[in-house]
Amino acid sequence: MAGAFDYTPAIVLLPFLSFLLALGVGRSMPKGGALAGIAATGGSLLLSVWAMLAVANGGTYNQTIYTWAAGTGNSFELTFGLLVDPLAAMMLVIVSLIAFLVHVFSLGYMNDEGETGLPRYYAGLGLFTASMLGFVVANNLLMAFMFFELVGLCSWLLIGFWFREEAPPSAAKKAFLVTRFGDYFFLVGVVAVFATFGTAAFAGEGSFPALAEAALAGEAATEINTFGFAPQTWFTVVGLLVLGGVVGKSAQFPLHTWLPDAMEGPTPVSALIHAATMVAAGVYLVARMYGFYALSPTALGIIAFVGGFTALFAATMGVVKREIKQVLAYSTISQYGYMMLALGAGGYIAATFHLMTHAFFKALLFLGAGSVIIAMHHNENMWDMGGLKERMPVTYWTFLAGSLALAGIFPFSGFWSKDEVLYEALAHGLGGTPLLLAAWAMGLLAVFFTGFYTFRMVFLTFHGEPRTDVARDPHGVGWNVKAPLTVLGVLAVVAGFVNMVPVAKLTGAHIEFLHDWLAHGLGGLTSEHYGELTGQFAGYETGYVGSELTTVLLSGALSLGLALAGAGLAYKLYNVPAPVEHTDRLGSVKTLLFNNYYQDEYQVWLADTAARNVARGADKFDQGVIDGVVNGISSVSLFSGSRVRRIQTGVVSNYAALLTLGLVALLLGIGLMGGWFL
Amino acid sequence: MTDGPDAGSNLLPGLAAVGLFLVMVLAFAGASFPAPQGFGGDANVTASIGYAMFDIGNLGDVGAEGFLAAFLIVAIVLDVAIDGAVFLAKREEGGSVVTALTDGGRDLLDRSREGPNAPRSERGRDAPRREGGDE
Amino acid sequence: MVPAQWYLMLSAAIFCIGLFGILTRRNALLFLMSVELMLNAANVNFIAFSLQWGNVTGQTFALFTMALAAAEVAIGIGIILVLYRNFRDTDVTKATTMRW
Amino acid sequence: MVYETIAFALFALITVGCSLGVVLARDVWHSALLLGGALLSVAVHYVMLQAEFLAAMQILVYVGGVLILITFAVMLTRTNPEVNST
Repeated sequence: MAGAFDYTPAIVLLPFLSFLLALGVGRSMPKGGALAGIAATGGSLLLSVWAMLAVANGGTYNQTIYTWAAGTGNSFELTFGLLVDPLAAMMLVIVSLIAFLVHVFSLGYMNDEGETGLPRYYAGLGLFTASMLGFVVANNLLMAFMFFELVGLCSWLLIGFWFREEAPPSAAKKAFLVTRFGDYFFLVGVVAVFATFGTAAFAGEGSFPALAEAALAGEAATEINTFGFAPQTWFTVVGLLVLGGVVGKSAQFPLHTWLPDAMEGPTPVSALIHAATMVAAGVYLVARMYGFYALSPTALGIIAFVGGFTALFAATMGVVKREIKQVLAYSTISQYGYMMLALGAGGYIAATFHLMTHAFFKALLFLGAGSVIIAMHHNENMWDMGGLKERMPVTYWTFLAGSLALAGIFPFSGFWSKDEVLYEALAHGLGGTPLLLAAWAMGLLAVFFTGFYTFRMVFLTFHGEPRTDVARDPHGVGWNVKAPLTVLGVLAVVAGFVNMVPVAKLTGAHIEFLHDWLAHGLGGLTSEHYGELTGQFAGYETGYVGSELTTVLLSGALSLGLALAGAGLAYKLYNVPAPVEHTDRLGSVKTLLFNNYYQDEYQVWLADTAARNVARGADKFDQGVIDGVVNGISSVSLFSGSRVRRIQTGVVSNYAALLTLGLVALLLGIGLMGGWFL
Repeated sequence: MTDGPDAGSNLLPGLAAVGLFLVMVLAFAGASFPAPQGFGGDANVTASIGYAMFDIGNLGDVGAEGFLAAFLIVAIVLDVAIDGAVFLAKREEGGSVVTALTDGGRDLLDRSREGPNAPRSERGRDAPRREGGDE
Repeated sequence: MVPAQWYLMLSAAIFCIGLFGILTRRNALLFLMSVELMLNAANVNFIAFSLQWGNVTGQTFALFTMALAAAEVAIGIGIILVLYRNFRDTDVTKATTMRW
Repeated sequence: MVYETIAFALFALITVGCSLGVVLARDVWHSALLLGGALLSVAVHYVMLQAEFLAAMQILVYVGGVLILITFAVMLTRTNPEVNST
């Protein structure tokens, strides 16, 4: 089975090939390059599954493919390489599966709707998929950074797909700039990692998490340069710098503002961004270098707290939104908050688990929303919908499955993963890290809101009476929409069964497959090792309410109860033939929520005042000092030039005279130095 | 043609040459050389070149083979020079190379007889006509 | 034999006279002749030192120089004729179109 | 020895004198003639320096070729002294 890894580069290169094809000859291809994209992502999917099977058989792969800049002597090398371990293999399958389904769905969403610019669209999708897959298999931080940036570029291209309208280009710019703001920190972090460790490899003996661990354990501390800080402090700083990129890409507070705006892009793109590629990249990066973060309790605490806060914060904003995709956008932010919470709370497996289930059900929800939007002739306002249940059953049932998963209702996939996230936070919080308890509380509260807004969305969209003519007679959707929905619907239901911790604890049966999956692989990259690290360096211990079993059950019951309560409230308020807006009851809070806590305004204000003053200072400096120097130099050279050019008479004799004088001076000089005239 | 080293400003640059001469003389006066080695008695360089040219053994008094390379290169350089001279002598205005070489500068003399005050452009215009008419 | 310095001085004198011609005269033909003088000065040096060190390389080089001088004159005359054709004069100060 | 010195001094005088004449003569034609003199006297120096071959070349190439070319050029570019004199 070792052959599987020889084809790993093809996983990345196939979508890239489809990108080139769509870009080059997309115009003359049937369906504007869609078929090439489907074939490429399908091929990637097959190869990924193959690689996953190989990993399941105990194989791993960590190889440098190409060194594109090698220093001399002791300096470091910049390389491209592949790292396929259980985490990467799982992510490969998720990404290529979602990308494949999104390509198929795009046939229905873009091609059937008679869009123009399809080659550009499919080229963007192909490059997006390729860069995300490249990011997943990257074996060093610099390569990861490069693909990270490519992902950002592709999101910019795709969000701004309808660039002739007003909103999409602006949303694309916002997404690009906000994530770029985070990426600056990431870039500085990459440089810091290189400067500190001399390598950016993720795995292996000489990888930077291993070196950092060794340094903290008191071994080999001379090899690394911590710039005079205590190693722990410095590692925290570096980790937080890299975390800047994560916060930007994974839309965590305070850099989440780009994501709701990114809904301006085509819906399949939203699905891709939210489920598998861009936003997942941030969380995946933390999981990838978890061995590094696990060394720093401060960084873990910040991650956990930011995650919990984001989960709650975004969930409250999702409660009042009118557009179906807006609700989904805030739910994405909220769910990624959960993943960050899990990572920060030492729940590496929980985060990975939630990443996986979320990829499935969020892709499902977005594609379902896309299907609804097709049916509604591209009207996204939920208040114009209603009663779509009978008219589009496939969409309804799959969307319902996704919603149940999102809300975390037993036994859908979201329940298992979210429950594990909260359990990890609770257990580690009880074990002596009270900060995690606060994060846990926020996450728990967010469960209620999640249940509420999810079912508000479902009821408003599908239940009740149709509220507009379009909703009464929706546009039909084809197989290319229904097929991906079905696949994802099934996955959203069953994906949680790979890791049913409460059931396992209850029955003693050994069914925690994901635990086993992540527990093997390359040395130093296993979940057990991470568990040791968090215990050793961050002081994470597990505490229980009563016994372990009661804690598990309590946590599960709490989150399920809250989710059900939220869903029930939504049922009561909105599952009526003619629902009305209840937001007015919220009073001034409603305005606050509608305006997203004035995050945009506050950031614009910040950018305005701070950036404007900095810019003014820079302008002054530029005009005064730089231009002054430049003008001064130019006037000096102009003046001297106008003088010196008089030498340039064009008369040969004058040139000869100058030559002669020069020779005399030279001879005199050399002669005096050499003592010829003694 | 009769501008000698006449007045003021024109003579001034000459002082640079005089200065160079003075510097050189100063330098040479301080220099000292051993007695010349010479080529040994009545060695005949010319004869050596002759022998070298026909590759006749060791009859020469001095090694003169270097001259042979010089001859070859000199031949090439002179050839290039004659080509260049012909190229430069060629008239732009349609006349062939042969006329430039065979009219013995008559054309130039004709022009000089017209005097330098006549406008150049006019001359340039009627030069080919005259050439075609006379010959 | 005559000491080498004397030849050096002779050659310096010829060279500087040639240079003087170039610097003070305005006739292009005089330039050519002055250049010939300077080349001869160099040749004198070559040959004087050829004898000084008993080595014919200097003479070989002098031969080169002569050939170069001949070639240079051939080209130079061509240039002067073109100059004369274009400017009606062989005064180098008049041909100032290369200025600025 | 003394003859050699005398000969050197004599011909050096001739060389320098002719050279000065070349650059100082008002008429280019005179300059050309004096250049011939200078070149010939340099040839004599060559003979004294045991470079008979080069002396012959000097006379052949310079006096026979170069000088003739220059004379040609002088004649070709000769303009009316009355018109041109400044």
